[in-house]
Amino acid sequence: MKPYLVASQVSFHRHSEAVFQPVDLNLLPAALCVVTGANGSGKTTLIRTLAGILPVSEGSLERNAAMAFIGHRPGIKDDLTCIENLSFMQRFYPSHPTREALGAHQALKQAGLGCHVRRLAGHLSAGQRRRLALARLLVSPADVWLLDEPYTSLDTAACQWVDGLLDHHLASHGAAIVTAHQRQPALTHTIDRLEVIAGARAT
Amino acid sequence: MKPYLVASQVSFHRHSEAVFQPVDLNLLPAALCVVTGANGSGKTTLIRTLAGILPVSEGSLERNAAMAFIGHRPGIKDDLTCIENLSFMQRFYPSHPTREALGAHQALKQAGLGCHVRRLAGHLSAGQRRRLALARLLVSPADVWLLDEPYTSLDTAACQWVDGLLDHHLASHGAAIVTAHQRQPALTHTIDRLEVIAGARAT
Amino acid sequence: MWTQTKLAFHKLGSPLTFFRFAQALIPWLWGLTLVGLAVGLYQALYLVPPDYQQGDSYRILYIHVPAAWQAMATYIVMTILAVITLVWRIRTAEIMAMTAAPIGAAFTLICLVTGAIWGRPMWGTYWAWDARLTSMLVLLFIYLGIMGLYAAFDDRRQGARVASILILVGVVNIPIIHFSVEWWTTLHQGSTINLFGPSTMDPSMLPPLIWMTVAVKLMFGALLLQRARNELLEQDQRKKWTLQALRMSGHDS
Amino acid sequence: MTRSTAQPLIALLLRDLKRARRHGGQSLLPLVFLFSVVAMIPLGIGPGPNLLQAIAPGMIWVAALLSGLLALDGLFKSDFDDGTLEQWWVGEQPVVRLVMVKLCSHWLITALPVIALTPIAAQMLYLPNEALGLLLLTLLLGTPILSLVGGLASALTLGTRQGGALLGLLIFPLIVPVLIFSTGAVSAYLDGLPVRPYLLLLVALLVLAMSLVPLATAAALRLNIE
Amino acid sequence: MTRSTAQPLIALLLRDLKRARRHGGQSLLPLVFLFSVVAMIPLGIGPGPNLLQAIAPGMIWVAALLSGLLALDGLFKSDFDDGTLEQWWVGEQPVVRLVMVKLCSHWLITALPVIALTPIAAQMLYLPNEALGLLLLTLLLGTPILSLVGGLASALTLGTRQGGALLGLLIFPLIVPVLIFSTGAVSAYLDGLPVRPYLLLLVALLVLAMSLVPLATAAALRLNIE
Ligand code: HEM
Ligand SMILES: Nc1ncnc2c1ncn2[C@@H]1O[C@H](COP(=O)(O)OP(=O)(O)OP(=O)(O)O)[C@@H](O)[C@H]1O
Ligand SMILES: Nc1ncnc2c1ncn2[C@@H]1O[C@H](COP(=O)(O)OP(=O)(O)OP(=O)(O)O)[C@@H](O)[C@H]1O
Ligand SMILES: [Mg+2]
Ligand SMILES: [Mg+2]
Repeated sequence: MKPYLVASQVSFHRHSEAVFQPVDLNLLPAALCVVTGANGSGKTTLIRTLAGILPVSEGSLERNAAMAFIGHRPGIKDDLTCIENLSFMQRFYPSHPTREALGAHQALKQAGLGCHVRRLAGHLSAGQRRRLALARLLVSPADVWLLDEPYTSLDTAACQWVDGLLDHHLASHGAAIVTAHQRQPALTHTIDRLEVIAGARAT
Repeated sequence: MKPYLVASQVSFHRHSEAVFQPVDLNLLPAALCVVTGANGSGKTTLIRTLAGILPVSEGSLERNAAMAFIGHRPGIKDDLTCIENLSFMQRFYPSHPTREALGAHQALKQAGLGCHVRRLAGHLSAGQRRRLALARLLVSPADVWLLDEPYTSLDTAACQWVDGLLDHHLASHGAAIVTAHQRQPALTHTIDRLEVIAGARAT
Repeated sequence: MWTQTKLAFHKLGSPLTFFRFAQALIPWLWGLTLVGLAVGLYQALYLVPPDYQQGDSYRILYIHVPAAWQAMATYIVMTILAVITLVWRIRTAEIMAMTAAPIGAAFTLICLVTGAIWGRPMWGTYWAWDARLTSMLVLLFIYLGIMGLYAAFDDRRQGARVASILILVGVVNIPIIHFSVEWWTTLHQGSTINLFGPSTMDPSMLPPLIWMTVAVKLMFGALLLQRARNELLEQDQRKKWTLQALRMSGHDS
Repeated sequence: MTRSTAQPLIALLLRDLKRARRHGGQSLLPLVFLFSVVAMIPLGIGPGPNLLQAIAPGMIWVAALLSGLLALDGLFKSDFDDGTLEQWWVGEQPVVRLVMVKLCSHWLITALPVIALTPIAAQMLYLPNEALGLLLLTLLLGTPILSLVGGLASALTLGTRQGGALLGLLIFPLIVPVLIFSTGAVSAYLDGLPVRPYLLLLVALLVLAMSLVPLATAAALRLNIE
Repeated sequence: MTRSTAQPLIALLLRDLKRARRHGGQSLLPLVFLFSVVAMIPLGIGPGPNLLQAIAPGMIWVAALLSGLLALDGLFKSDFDDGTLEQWWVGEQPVVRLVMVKLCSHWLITALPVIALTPIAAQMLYLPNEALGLLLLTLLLGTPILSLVGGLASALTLGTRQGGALLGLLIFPLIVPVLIFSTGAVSAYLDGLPVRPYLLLLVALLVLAMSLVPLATAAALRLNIE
């Protein structure tokens, strides 16, 4: 099996110093990699580098799959309703042709926002916002999910929903890289771990 | 001992319907009340009502103490540095005269941001932002802390720091109301619990 | 005494009482309005002699002036309702204040249009930045602003309260409209009509004006109650009292 | 007001000024506008001093207006979005005072630069010196009204999504008179007519706005954060 | 471009237009400005048709400029703040295309309304019909340049870096020539002078801007995202 993502000694430099220490990673289909590390160690920076948002400063990165990245700020417009936001995401983010995609309404229902369809996203609670952001994974599926703290603000039910999504994704040969602080993914699949260590300067 | 906060059958209405079911609460000095409930059940709304930001629609609320409220959006300006943000908070938020207050630099050091003092807040990592927001409790202390999901994005060390803060606050006759989903406060003091249930309409 | 008034207030404020009250009053108001308009228009168009200077064109006064007065009176009514809204939070007052705005805007527009039409023969221009004309135009924009603001909120009650603040601020414009002709003597003429004392106007020209003014007031009352009633029914479609009210007035369903 | 109650107000003012200086653009843009207009108009209509004189007050006023409007968007919005605004009701500080500080900083950031550069622009447009004094007076009286009215409008529309459109609808009726009376005063002066009525009017509007608007703005903010 | 690659672009365009319609004000404000100027100028300087004619192109151009500038702030900023912008580099869509869509929507939102109402304003200012055609032509050629240059400026000023504001300022002088050539063309026409040189210049500027600016903007965005 060809890996979706191969990183060797990847690092990103800011102000000419490495933000995190060089990382090696080989992401195969059906693999889940959980990235851990202290606050400010560079998890978000790493995941953004892997996503292609930040340039690789050293090392080499090879990306062979369609990716979906959901960060701390997931691009939800407060002045659009839930369904408007999700339909936009559905059309804007490329949907992998061989994976099954849900309609926007169905995805909202799955995310537990069935009765908030026409509510402005700016009026959602913190957890509801995150659910909306994650619902994007259902409407425009990708091979590799890069999720930066997906469990933030979610209640128990929603955390289990995310676990289920991940399980299903891995079962259908998807792969994922997830950062997490407190709640860790609880899956039936095995999980790899990657510890990020801050670069030289940051302490 | 006079309670800091007495709420009886308090509720808040939006679109003429109660967001959460009426709440009774009697917050004594040295008490910690943890508010739980599903996403969208109204925890944030309740805590904002108790803080005086939202008007009480029904029931009565009596507040006898200086309060500090730290919500999902803690009022950090991205275009100011950490120290500028914190010094502003120090001067803007009233500091209770009988409680000991730290200087801004010291507070930043305690929050683990000692080497980011002059970094723009917009360049902080998610956990660092939350630490900065919480550092406000050190520079302008209040009797009652209202903390909406303080553990969000924090790593283990920072979570323990928050636990320590809470413990110390309670020991000096402060009180706190805290919402939490995944990580719960782990204190030496006893903890009250309050379950928020969504109002009639919301499901 | 105070608590009693407050109680009476809240009683009238309850949707069902208001509905009954409106239902009973509306037909009477419309009936009287029609009578007043008929008499007033007949007198204005046939009985009153032409002006020695302006000929027949001055007859537009009988629409212009009542409309102008009503545009301002509507605003004052709204101001009172806005105070009630903000202080006592009575829902029917909120709804009445908000439904009055389009009516006031309509009267303002009528005043502006008739004034402009009249201005052409009198002043040789449709429009000038005279103090009264400007302040009247401002009134129209304030009405539109109130309507727009109310409509911009998803929560009707929140919208009504925010718009009430605008109503209270905008009320300073009313004395400006009224006294502008005294403060700055420019194009528009000053007060010629004094209902409680000697007017500088020919006495024979006065009665139709009184008829028209009263009729317009009644029309406003009818329109306001009707619109408020409809709005209340629409907002409360699913409430218990709505069914009760509709059954009472013979709309079984 | 004791030192301890004034401190938060001063902190707020200084913070807003610091952020404005850091962004710069907001107060620079209107100045650029002013000078490009000043430079262009003679090209468009020929450099007749009389004509330029007649246009000068209008142009300078439009620049002031523009400056005020450009900054209005962020007046309460940024504090609202990041949660600073809701803190206003947690503390004991009367909100009206905080509103006044905000309006004050808005005026300092937007109106002051335009006023400061008006003498130069006036020179370039051949405005006589006495008329310049009058123009400055109208600016000093009128621009605070702009800030007050603008602040109220942006507070009223804070929680709505139609923000901008409504803002225009609410602001223009209240501001157009200020513009008309201010530029009217200068034209009247140039035509040798009395200017007192205009100035009295501006003073009256300013006093009215100062006494009413902060209260209304505070109430509007409160209702909008619900 | 196949259907599947065009879809995200269309989605982006439609979303921006929907949000603009919802906010409204940004395109309404300049129109209100245009018409209040059109209504006020005759008051200020007397209703002589010749004079009004001379001012008309300048006023309409200032309204267009204003409209463009007012909306510039939110062009990339809102997408940057909420994380939509960084997604541009995750997908396979070339960023230059997305930039062009953004600029396109900026032009549609800000310039189109002004252009659409220009005939009415021109009528009110006694501009002869043939000159109106020319004015519209300069607007059609010139306003895209405004959008392009403005977009570059806002991309450069995106980050919180302090140099940004300065760079933005350096860009604005680029806009002044557009204004001068456009209004110059109409004045030349009214004076019976040849207009071709002006138009050719505008075309040259447009072509230059179209070919260079989107690339530069994309590069600037990339740098600011880091
Ligand atoms: C668009 C133009 C006009 C507007 C906006 C306008 C507005 C008003 C308003 C608001 C009032 C009521 C004032 C008050 O009672 O406080 C009024 C009254 C009146 N208007 Fe006009 N008007 C206009 C044109 C004219 C013209 C052209 C004439 C005729 C020369 C005229 C004659 C009158 C008269 C006779 C009154 C009654 C004055 C009194 O006794 O109070 N108006 N107008
Ligand atoms: N401004 C608003 N307008 C309309 N509805 C709102 C608004 N703010 C919140 N809500 C709704 O009120 C309900 C309660 O929201 P609240 O933020 O209090 O939930 P919460 O318990 O804090 O949830 P979470 O655990 O996700 O933070 C939610 O259903 C939310 O969608
Ligand atoms: N734009 C920026 N400019 C300068 N420094 C930055 C910028 N963004 C992040 N940093 C710094 O880089 C380091 C790594 O940040 P990053 O967001 O990757 O941390 P993280 O591991 O995701 O932390 P957290 O657990 O708090 O989310 C931090 O010290 C942060 O302050
Ligand atoms: Mg992070
Ligand atoms: Mg919450």
